[in-house]
Amino acid sequence: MSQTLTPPAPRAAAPVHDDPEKRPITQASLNDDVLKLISPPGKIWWAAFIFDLAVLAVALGAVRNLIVHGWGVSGFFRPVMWAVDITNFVFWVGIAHCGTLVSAVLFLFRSHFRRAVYRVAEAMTVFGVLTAAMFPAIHTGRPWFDYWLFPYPNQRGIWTNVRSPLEWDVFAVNTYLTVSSIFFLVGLIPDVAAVRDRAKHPLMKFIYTLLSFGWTGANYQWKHFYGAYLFFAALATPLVFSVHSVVSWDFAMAQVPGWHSTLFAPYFVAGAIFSGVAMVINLLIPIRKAFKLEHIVTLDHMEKLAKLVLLTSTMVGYSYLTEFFMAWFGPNKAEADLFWFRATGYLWPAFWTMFSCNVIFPLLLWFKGFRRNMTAMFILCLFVNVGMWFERFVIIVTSLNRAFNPANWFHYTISITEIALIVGSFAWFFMFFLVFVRVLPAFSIAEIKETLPVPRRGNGGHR
Amino acid sequence: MIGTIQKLLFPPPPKFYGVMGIYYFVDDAAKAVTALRQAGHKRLQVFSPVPHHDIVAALDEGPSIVRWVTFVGGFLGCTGGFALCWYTIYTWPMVIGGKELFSIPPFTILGYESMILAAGLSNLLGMLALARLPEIRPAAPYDPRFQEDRIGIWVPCLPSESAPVEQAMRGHGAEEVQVHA
Amino acid sequence: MTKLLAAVIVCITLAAASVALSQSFNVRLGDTKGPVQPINFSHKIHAGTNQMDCKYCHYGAANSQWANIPAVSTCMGCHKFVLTDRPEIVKLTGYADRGEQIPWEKVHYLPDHVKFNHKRHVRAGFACQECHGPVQDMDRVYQFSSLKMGWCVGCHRKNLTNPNFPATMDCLVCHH
Amino acid sequence: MSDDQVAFDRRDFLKLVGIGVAGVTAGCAKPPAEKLIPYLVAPEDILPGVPYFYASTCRECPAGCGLIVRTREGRAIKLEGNPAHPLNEGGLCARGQAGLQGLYDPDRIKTPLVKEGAGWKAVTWDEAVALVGGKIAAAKNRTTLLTGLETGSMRALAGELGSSVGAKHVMWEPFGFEALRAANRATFGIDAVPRLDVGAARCLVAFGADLLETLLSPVSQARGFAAMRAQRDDGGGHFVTVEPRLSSTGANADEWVAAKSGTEFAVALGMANVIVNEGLGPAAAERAALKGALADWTPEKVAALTDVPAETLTRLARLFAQRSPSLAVAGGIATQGTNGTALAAAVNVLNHVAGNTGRTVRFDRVLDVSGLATFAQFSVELASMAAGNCDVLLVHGANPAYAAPDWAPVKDAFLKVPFKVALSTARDETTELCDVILPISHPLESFGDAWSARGVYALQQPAMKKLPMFDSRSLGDVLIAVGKAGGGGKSWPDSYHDYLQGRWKALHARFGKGRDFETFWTESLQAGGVFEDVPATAVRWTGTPSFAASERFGPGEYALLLTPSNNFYDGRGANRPWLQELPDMTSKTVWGSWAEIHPETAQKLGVKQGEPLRVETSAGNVEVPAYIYGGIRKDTVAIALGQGHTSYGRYAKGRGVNAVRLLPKSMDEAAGAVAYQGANAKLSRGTAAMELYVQQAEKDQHDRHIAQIVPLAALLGGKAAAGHSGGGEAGAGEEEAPSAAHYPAGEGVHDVHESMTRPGKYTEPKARPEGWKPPAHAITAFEPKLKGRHPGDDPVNVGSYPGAKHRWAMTVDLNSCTGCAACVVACNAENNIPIVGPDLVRRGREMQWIRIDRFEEKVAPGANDVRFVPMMCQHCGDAPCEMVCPVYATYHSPEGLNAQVYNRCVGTRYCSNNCPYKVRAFNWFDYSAPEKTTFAFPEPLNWQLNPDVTVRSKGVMEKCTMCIQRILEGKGNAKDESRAVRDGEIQTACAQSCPTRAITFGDLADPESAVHEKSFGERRYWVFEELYTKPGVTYLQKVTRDTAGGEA
Repeated sequence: MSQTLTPPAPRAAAPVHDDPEKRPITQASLNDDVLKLISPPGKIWWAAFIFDLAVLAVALGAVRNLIVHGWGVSGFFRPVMWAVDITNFVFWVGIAHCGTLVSAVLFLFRSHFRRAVYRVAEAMTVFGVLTAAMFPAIHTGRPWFDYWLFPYPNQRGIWTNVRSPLEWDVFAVNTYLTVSSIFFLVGLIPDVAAVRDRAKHPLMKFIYTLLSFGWTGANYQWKHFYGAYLFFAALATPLVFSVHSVVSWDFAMAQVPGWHSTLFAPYFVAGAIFSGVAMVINLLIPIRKAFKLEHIVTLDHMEKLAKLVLLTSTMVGYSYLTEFFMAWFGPNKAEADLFWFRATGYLWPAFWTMFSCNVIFPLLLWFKGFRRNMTAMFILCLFVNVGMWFERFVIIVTSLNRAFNPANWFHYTISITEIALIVGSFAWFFMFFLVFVRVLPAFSIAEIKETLPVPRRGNGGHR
Repeated sequence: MIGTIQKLLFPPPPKFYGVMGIYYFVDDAAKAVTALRQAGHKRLQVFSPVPHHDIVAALDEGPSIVRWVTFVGGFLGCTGGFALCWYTIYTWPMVIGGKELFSIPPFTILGYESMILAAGLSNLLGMLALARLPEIRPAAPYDPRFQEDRIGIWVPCLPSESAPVEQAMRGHGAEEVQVHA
Repeated sequence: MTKLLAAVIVCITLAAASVALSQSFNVRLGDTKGPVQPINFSHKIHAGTNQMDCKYCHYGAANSQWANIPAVSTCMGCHKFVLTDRPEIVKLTGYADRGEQIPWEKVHYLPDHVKFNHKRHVRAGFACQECHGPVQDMDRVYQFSSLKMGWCVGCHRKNLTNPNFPATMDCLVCHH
Repeated sequence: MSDDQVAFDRRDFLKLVGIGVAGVTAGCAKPPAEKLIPYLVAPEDILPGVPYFYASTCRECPAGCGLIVRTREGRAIKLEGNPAHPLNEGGLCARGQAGLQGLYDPDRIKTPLVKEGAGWKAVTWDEAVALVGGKIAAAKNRTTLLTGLETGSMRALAGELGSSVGAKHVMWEPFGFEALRAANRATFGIDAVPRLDVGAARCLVAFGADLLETLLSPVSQARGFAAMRAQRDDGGGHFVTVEPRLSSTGANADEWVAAKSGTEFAVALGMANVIVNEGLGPAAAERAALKGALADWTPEKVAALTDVPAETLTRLARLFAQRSPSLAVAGGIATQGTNGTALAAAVNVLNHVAGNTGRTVRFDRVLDVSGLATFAQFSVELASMAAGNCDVLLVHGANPAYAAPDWAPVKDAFLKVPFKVALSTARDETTELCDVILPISHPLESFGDAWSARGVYALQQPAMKKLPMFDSRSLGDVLIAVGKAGGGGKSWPDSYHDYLQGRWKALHARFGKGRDFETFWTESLQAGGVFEDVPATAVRWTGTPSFAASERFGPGEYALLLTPSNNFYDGRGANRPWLQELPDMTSKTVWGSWAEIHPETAQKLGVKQGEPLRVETSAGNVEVPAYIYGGIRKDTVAIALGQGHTSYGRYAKGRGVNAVRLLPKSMDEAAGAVAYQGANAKLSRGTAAMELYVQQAEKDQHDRHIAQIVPLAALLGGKAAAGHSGGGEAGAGEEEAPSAAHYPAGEGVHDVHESMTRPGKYTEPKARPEGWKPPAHAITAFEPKLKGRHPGDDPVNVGSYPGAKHRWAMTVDLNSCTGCAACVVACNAENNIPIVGPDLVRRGREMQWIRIDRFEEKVAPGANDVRFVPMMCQHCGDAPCEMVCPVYATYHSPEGLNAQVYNRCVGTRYCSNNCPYKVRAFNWFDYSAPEKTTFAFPEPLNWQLNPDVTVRSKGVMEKCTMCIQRILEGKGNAKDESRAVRDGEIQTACAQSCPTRAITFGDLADPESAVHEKSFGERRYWVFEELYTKPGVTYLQKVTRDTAGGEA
């Protein structure tokens, strides 16, 4: 038989192309491209990281005040007993949702563009939940008793109230944190093996060996890996929807006007995907630019994400309008008053920021040119995230502020502590993310490889 | 310290007896696998950066059974969730908001979340167990190229039998053949 | 090396287990000797040998939510005449003469934020020993029961349907 | 051994253990080994952990109501009204209950002090007494004893002191009823203030009279007011208020006649004129004479003068005459003005021509104010002091340096008198001016008596031993000691207690009824005194004074109105944190002063709510935050008195302004009283940055149907259930269909499901056979109900447990509630509510478990509709707060209570978010940790804490418990006597203190209970019934009278 074709030498230099978007990828060059992220970081990274830690330190100071002096240091009062704390919680849970959605749902739908972006999205999910989970923990009056929220056997013989929406949250969020972390780490196994093989320092090699579970890529490993991966996806998909529905029921189960609505579950899920995808875009654009990965995360991928943003934006907008319609159409005076107050009360800036950022600006995405313009997309998605934070703020604060009894309607003023909490939550999130980008493969080598042409001798070396 | 623990957890690989063939072209590897299996080497192993369909076909194995582990875990989780809800109320029934003591909807939510949690965990454990992860004592000599673009076929055999295997591998376009004897 | 690792793991496990045990079950952490009192008063002699009724000195137990510590005058009621020459009694007389109050050491520690009503339990016919243990055999009194919530609730559960004095499991009764 | 000796031993037992137990219990760490301190001598019949009660007398204002002092472990922990006392009959006002904080005032004087240069030197009592006595001896009849109103033995003792050492006794009160007395002298020839039989009146017209706040005896008048409002026959109990500013008394009126400030008397005269001319009312002998005197006060003339339409006058006059017996009351600030006497006299005329004299205006149990110096007489004294005719001045119970206007020569007098002694409990402004301060025991620590009204011989006994940290002596003992040291050769008794008993020997002779004195004395102590029924002094008309309107004076176009405060009276209550944090019932502000102006005025001045307003008179100016209030005339500005102390302890010092400083020199000459009313003021926008601490900012109820009314016509017409949805059309008299039942489906409200249309429909017990007893374990066995449960399944206890025995419930009668807020202070005292200070209150973080929501449907001249709603935890049958708590910290108790378990609470605050009534309070800071700056109970205020109630720590939610500790106590007592709990045996603190009995507490499961009857009464409703929370608190609609005359 003919031996004409000879395979390329191992570690052959990656092919070059003057258009970064069109740079061809070979199996070997893919490893180089992805793994070059995992290298001693430069000045910019360190600057960003130090700054991030500084901000985080300030926020931790604020948290310390909250615990030592009590929540009085915040701007809360009766009736606004929740404000920034739960706003942050819902916001970050929402952010967290996109990751699993992209990786799990799109995996089930076998949509290929996910392969380029899902690792970043999943990292965002895990870190997002980690951030979100902090707020229910510190928002209580006596955080040192938070463990009472878990049903553990105790000598008192008392348990948690399984009929309370807050208890549902405990279960839902912890399940979500666990499952999404597993999903993330399992997906990493083959890629970490690749990292391991290139690691020089024995400590690094050791750590990566641990993370890769000694993965060799043997056939039986691949078989069960994909067997299990399918089920992770199958489990995570309904979980995504259930978790944010449960979060929305924290509000929908209460009878506060503006919360008490059957619309909330789908409304919140749509909002979560909306903000999550926007955040993914915000994370991907700098990375692909900084590390010259335009050929791996292509404009087409980004455009598909943009379309997802557009879709969910319209769903969220529809929910806003429905809420107002029901308030106007329904018989509930308190609710009607509330929604009038939302749009025209002293908190009107929050409401209109939310509305314009989430409903009006995204309309630009109808234009293809806009969708493929990374700068514009980046700015728009920033706006979307701001808007989505304010959506939760508006839902929580305005509703509580104009509850049933007018006798104690006061004005809410945000406190320094709460601002520190907001900023700190971002610092906390990006602390994880900055580290992640430099120590773990931010793109799935194995899965992208599956999309590459398979070398066959039979057809002249290519498919 | 690190070194000690490393030794503790990952002892040095044992001495292997067998033949390792390295391939670049997938169809070559697939053909080799078929040939070797026909030659009676059922215990061969294939290493690759990504699973290739034709190799999987050549190996001719059934689907993974991890799904059953997952199912059992999920089932237990669901029952456990409902049982927990029922017990907490049974052991100290407190009326809240005039609601039903044993009210199904909240039970469903907790049972559901518990099911997902348990299923996820058992899925993970099942996978690790079946895939023999973490692989502390490697079952074959390993080559970093398997993580890049090369495919490895390992046939464990006595040094006396290695010659025909090596010959078969080269015959199917192996890029390189290592004999461990 | 391996040994060290193993040792560490074992220690951690034991610590966790002990915490879990004290939290999950109704075990009493604390000594069974009881504190040393300023006057070496022996319940064994009074309540045991002499068969005195507890409520003779602690008369508050049956009539108030708190059981009272007997006043010096109560002791002097007898010991003005009885065994006045014993060293401990001399101490007692000293307190009485100086008009001082005896700084007894606290023996029983109830958890915070819980109200316990002696009167209700005594009038329901519970013997002091059921909670305070065999005081009549104690030379120096110590806390017999854990007095933890699980311990209270266990007894209340048993007496839920007590025909004469039904106990309650309403949290408000002790926590208000 | 005499009874009081026993009493004393009882009172000092177990103080230390008491504190040890009652001490703030925060945190959960196991404490280090503690010492237990038993009593040295055990009182045979007294036990720790058991409350004991002592009858005494309240000394917070001249009324002198009867007290029951609740003590635990020898500490007074609560003041309640004495049901046996004829004046207050069990009720007690907010000021009276806060007297406790005068006792536990952390800034009380600790030891006798002598001034040294700028500072003070602590001395022993012996030194101090010797010093004072020597000075008095040297002074030789040039000594003056200045006190507030003293009656009974104390007045007598002062007299004897005067006779022995030549000390002149002067009694002065800032509000000395001068005008009333002068008018009564003129018209009836009697120097007294009448007793107002409000309850008997079928039409009440108040001329500026704050008869529910500070006038005469507010508690008894409030009781009468409730009785009057309960009248049903053809619209009796009509209440009209005539005043330039709608006071919180006037807020309860059906109609507000906004007469110009100072012209109220003309309104009275105009009405009298109409009555006389139209020949209404009984034909009194002196009608002819009166006719002449009233001739030129025709409605038209009056209308021109008073800015009240003539037809209104005529209508009111006819109404007043028809509704006989009616009652016109003069008082409050209106009688403290340049026309004060004129008003009082005019009201006498009005009452007389309407035939009320002797019927509703009675001179039987009148307050004893005789011998009270008018301000004129007081000024004379001051002048003579300033002239150097006084060497020694003893001051007690009077604070002229604060309460007297600047132009009264107080400062000069004090500067001139070489030696001034303050006999005082707290350091107030006057005390600061003195040379020696003698710490006087609080009335709750000392013996005494108060013969405050005719036929009332009330005893005041110490409820506890003197607080150890204050080296104080009772006033009587000090005066006796001083008298001894001052020479004079009189033989004094050893102690004031002996003196008192000596005086009571005389009463023994009269009321002994054969008992020996000890028995008589003991029984009097137990009953709180001796009370006899006294016949009314017959009064005859002695002559009509001539009336002339005196013009307002001074620069400025606004009438200045200084009103006595409902919380602080003349300012003596300002050092009580409970009163400082008690929202004023008109402005709902706390911890400071404010100036009320009309919205249009505010617009003209460009001042917004809370912005500084500069009030300027010829005497001076102050800057206060403006409060925009529709209930005040456009040409009037009102400031409440009582704030702006420059001394008087940490809670009073530097809060708000003392508006007395604004008074230009002017008096009501006829009465010799300060004219608090009559001066003009200039208003302008202020410059100083200041804060208005509002506890309730929104006074419109936005059609939420929280405070509901029902027109009397509807009640009489049998359409009882047709409630009023409020919201503007209030008082207009239209009714919803009865089918809408007691939740009127107003616009924008859920249509109410039939099942909701009767409160307590599901709480109605089934008819039970004779002698039915619930199964013994019913309450306690938490049997899970396995079958689906509809609320209707459970006969007794909505949303609760099978076969529960009780359903504790409450009704609040909005028709009786006058918004006096006595319940709030009672709750503070009973439940250890922390005081959080102005800034937190302004931010909606007050901790009070009960609050009085004030809703203003209509505050404008004419038909008036202001509604007070006491709002506390509603203990819902289906409580929204319960279902959201993740840890069962709040749940439904087997007895229908909505429980809150503090130590289980993690503080998610979800329950408060889901509470429609917003009655849950969160511990934002650590109010219970002594080491924290936010500590709310500085020593010895923590001595007042109720040992039966946990003091909550940081981060937990708390709320009304319906006084669970009292419920348990009551059930315990019932068990001890092996009987069922009697109705009315258990009283919550708020219900007990309510002067008008507007709050009823009881067991809804008992078909005979009062609360059961009221809960199913015709005026019942639930707040936010459409939310289907099925509350345990049922409100009774306020009954409104048709203001077009009330003829039903």
